[in-house]
Amino acid sequence: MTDTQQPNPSEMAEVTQARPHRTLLNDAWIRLRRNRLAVAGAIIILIFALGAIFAPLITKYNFAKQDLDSIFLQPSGVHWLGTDELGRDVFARMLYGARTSLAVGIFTQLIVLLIGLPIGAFAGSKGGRVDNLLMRFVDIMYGFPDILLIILLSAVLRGTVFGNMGGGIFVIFLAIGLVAWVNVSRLVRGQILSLKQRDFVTAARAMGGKGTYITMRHLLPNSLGPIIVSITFGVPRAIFTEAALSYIGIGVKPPTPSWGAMIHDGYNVMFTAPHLVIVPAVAIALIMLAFTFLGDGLRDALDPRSRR
Amino acid sequence: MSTLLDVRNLVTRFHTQDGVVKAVNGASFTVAKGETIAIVGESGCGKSVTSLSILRLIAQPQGKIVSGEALLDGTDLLKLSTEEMRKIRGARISMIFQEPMSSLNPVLTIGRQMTEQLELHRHMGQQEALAEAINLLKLVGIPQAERRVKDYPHHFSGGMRQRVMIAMAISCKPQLVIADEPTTAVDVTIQSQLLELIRGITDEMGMSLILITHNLGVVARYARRVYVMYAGTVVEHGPALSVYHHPLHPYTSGLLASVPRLDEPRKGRLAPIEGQPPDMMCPPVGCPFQPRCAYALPKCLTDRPELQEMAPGHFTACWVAFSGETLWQKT
Amino acid sequence: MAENVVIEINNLAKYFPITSGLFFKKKVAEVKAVDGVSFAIHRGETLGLVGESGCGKTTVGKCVLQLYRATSGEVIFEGKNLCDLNENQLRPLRRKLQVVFQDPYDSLNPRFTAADIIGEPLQINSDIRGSDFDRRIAELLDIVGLAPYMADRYPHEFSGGQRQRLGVARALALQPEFIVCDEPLSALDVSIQAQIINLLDDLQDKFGIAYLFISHDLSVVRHMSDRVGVMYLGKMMELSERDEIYKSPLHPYTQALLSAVPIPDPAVEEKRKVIVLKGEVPSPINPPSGCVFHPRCPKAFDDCSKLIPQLKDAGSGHEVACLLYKTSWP
Amino acid sequence: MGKYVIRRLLWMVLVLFVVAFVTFCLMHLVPGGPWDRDKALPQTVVDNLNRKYGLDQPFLIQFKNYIFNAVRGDLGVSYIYQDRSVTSIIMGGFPVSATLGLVAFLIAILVGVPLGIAAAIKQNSFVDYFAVIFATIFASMPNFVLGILLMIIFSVTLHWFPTSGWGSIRQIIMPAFALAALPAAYMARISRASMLDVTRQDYIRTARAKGLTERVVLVRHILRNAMIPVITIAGPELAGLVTGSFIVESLFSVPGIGRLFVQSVSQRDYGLIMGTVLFYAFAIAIINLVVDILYGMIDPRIRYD
Repeated sequence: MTDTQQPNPSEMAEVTQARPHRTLLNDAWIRLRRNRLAVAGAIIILIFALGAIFAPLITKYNFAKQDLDSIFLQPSGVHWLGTDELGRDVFARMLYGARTSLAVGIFTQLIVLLIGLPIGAFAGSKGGRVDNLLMRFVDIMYGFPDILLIILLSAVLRGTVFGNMGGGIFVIFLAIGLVAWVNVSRLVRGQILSLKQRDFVTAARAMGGKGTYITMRHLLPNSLGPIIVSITFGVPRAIFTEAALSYIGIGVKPPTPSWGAMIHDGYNVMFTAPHLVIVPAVAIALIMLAFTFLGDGLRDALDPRSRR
Repeated sequence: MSTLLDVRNLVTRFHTQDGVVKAVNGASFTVAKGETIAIVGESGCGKSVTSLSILRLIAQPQGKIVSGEALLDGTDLLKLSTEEMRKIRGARISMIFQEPMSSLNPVLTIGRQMTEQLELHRHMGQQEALAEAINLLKLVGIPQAERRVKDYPHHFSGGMRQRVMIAMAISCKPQLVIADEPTTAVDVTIQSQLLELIRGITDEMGMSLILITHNLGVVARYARRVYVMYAGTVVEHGPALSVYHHPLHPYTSGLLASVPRLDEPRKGRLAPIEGQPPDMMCPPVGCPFQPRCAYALPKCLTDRPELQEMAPGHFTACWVAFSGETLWQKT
Repeated sequence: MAENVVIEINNLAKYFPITSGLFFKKKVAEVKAVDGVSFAIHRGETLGLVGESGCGKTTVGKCVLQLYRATSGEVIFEGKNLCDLNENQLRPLRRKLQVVFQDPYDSLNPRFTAADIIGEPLQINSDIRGSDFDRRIAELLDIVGLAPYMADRYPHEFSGGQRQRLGVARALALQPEFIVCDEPLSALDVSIQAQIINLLDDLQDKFGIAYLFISHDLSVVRHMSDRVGVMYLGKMMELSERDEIYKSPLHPYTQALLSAVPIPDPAVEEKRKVIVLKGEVPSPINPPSGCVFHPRCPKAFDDCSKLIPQLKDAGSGHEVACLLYKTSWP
Repeated sequence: MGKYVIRRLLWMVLVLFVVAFVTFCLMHLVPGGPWDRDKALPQTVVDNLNRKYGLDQPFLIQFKNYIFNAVRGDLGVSYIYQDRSVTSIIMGGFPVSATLGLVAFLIAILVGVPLGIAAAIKQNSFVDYFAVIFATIFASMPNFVLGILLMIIFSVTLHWFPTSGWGSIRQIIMPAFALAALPAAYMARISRASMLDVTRQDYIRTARAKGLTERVVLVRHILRNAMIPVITIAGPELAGLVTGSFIVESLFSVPGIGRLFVQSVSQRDYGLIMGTVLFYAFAIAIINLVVDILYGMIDPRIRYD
């Protein structure tokens, strides 16, 4: 009996019977596509994104062009969503506002990744005193009332070179990003600390893998799932924060269109022209809902617990 | 000896995302009053699901008992109302689970977890129940029981928690104790302590015991009769001595041959059972063991064998054995 | 005999600090996981290390491989004390020292294919690439009894036994001289265990690899090992040739362990008398004085709580650390 | 336990000190000064004002003076609301913010937790679907957007509640609900998930194997364990509600601290900014400490050392 040298027939049969050959990400993708809410969320996001990108092709109106002869118009064939107190087309403002919101959502998360990922990965993989120090720093960051810190930071940044870039939108990216990275770095660190205990990482060390190799090949790829989910949930939070800042008048500078600013402007005429606040309010709620659906779907799809 | 529990053709299934897991496919066994039987098999053979099905404790809503009977003193447990079934759990049949670390409620004291059952089934008052709980803890060998009754589970070691589980299981003097892999999670010296304790108490109190395990040695030491399960069914059962010395099923014989034994001269090579246990979402047709069986006949691939008595009290479900051939037996 | 030694462990100790503190951790106590363990392993030999959980056998394995840096003691390999080397100096030696883990689910990166897993040691330690690489993967798969077409499958597509074969193939990739097998069977079913045991046996015969075989299962250790060490609470209690230790165990702990293992034969069990040890393994943070086993020992006498027995040859190479034997007296 | 609280308090002091320092630095980096008006003040006036408030001194001295005074409960003066002390301004607004936050917190708990529990008990029923939809929609609805929608429905259209102001129950309902919706959704989600998780635990199977009635299993065994994660998140949620209501406050013209802060930032009122941030940081730290202690009471596995 030397059949350990040869794969025996029943073993082969067992593998051939097994489910079709897929990677984990493949599997997650299939589960995501089966999740109807996640797909709906993705479609809503896609529609908003297309609208934002191709806004000049979709509407002939300029978001900033005032027309004092036609203020407070109700929605009609000419102005699909009516006009505001300065006669600006609400539909155009909503489309261009989507640019601001989506840009804030995406760029803040880029900054969050850029800062949070390396710091979390560094703390987690180095461990020891570096990690301890960094985590104490994170604890202090959590001690701040975060929205107040964002407001303060944006006030500071307004005085720097970023102040006038893109109508003040860079200030918003930075202010939110500089506060929100803490969550991601803590998440990454936690992931890496628990992955470091896994035997496959020990095996890589036992065969002489260097620290950076292990981090890049084993630790980071396996923490990808939770990071993607966290980033997806971070987008609506950033959109919300931007809208809130613009709503209280310290967000992007006029005339850059922002849904928050639209609500701010419409607030005073709410009794006479409620559509001026309803349109941006619904838009914000819709895009946030879409990202939440997508985030939920991603989490279910990537969660290793749902597999066996 | 009269029969206490008679399980017939039990079928239990689990509906999961990926498909239906046919965990138990027509398992039958009996336990006499005061008797200890063992159910032995590898992971996924359905031995734990069988025991949980008897108490109707399988996970809802995925798990479903499809058919079968479980007669306790002639009453079919599977047909009782939920309320009637509840009165049997803990009072007439109790269970000891595998994982001592997770089987006790972390936020209640040991005392509370013991007294709730005494108050319910033995109608004791709070003080009386607490005193009884302390007695029981002493009985299972927990030092300083008066003090420890106020402790929480996380203050106890794995072995000690398992003693608490044993104390809880016997507290209402049930007719039957089911021990589901009670020592798999503990070390070998603790294993002997616990098994000796379980045997001592059940013997003394005249309780029946079902010992569920994958450890062939434990079965040999503690059970008089043994049921071997594979792929959700009993493939062989009989008196332990007969089953171990003259296995009538190639799976039993394969299992026995694949473990090294301390009392025999060291073998050059072990004789493993080749292949893998079946995927219970699509178990093989015919005899469930046929894909791994070295002796399979053409008939084994198509027809499922039923248990037949081949020697006094010794049953097997194997077409090869039915034909009178047991090539796997050592002379 | 001495020139045949592959790896030698002298007086190895590993203490884990227990830290406490809200902001900055300070050491409040120590877990003496391994406390003064010595042994040597010869070419092509298997040394079995048995003991209950918490006895330090896994820590010994990790210290030998320098996955934990020992608190004190030596690990001599190719004339060098590995404990003195830094990570860069160790790297060229690591290829000759490999490991197979307990949990075949945990020890394979779920995002790697079988080829990635088996090929990882080659990627890190060699220049083998391209078609040579593919050929080597196919060869390794064949050695451990898997089919070449499985190379691009992911771990979740394999069964437990097959995954453990992948783990073995990975350990073999660099043709090591020495493999630490850390409970390689305990996560597997009985019928699958025998497959892996035979595989490990065959590989030793074929490639002359030395194993440090760590397990809690005394029957399996007997089957696998040439020599056996018994550990308890960080200490080596007994160390001898396999047949010697199983036929005539000297240490009361070894005797109790052997008696606790039930034998799969009702006829044998009927006649056997079981030594049931009292109590449980004490905490390694605050181990008992004298002989660490004395509180549970059925044969303990007064001096056992005062004197620390030494692991010494009690005759014909059978080493034991117990005051019942004159040689162990300090 | 006592040692634990003391150490936590020491840590809190350190955090507050760092928060104060960082805020102080940031504040001084904000371009412009407190005396910027539409019409510029004469330089001599500015110098006098600076001297009066100690703004002519070196940065670190200013910070030191501020800390010394803050320890004694004096957070300095507001530069805008001339000569009113920051402490008195905050103490004037805090009861309003705290009341609003607490009412919202109670609504969130009383709506969210029972909904989550009911959904878990009747998994896959109508209640469950309703709870999941509720949780998803309100978890992604910004509070000021919800506030606006509430206003349009209940004030503009139905005229049930006033749009703004403070003092009567009718005035607290809309802002409280606008604030409570998101935490309620979150609580519902967490309690549902936690209930389902606990239900699957081995010790619940043990409880059932003992023959306990479903009601006892639920109340004694499941609920207590399931509430542990809910309490963990309740602390930060409460802190967030008591301190983070400024947008809703300004939307409904509620005279709380939040609204003051918005004004102080745009007018670079250093004293008020510092005071508000420090006060909020202090409130967050205290709430978290209390919750951590409560947490230890419910879960015997937590040890303070």
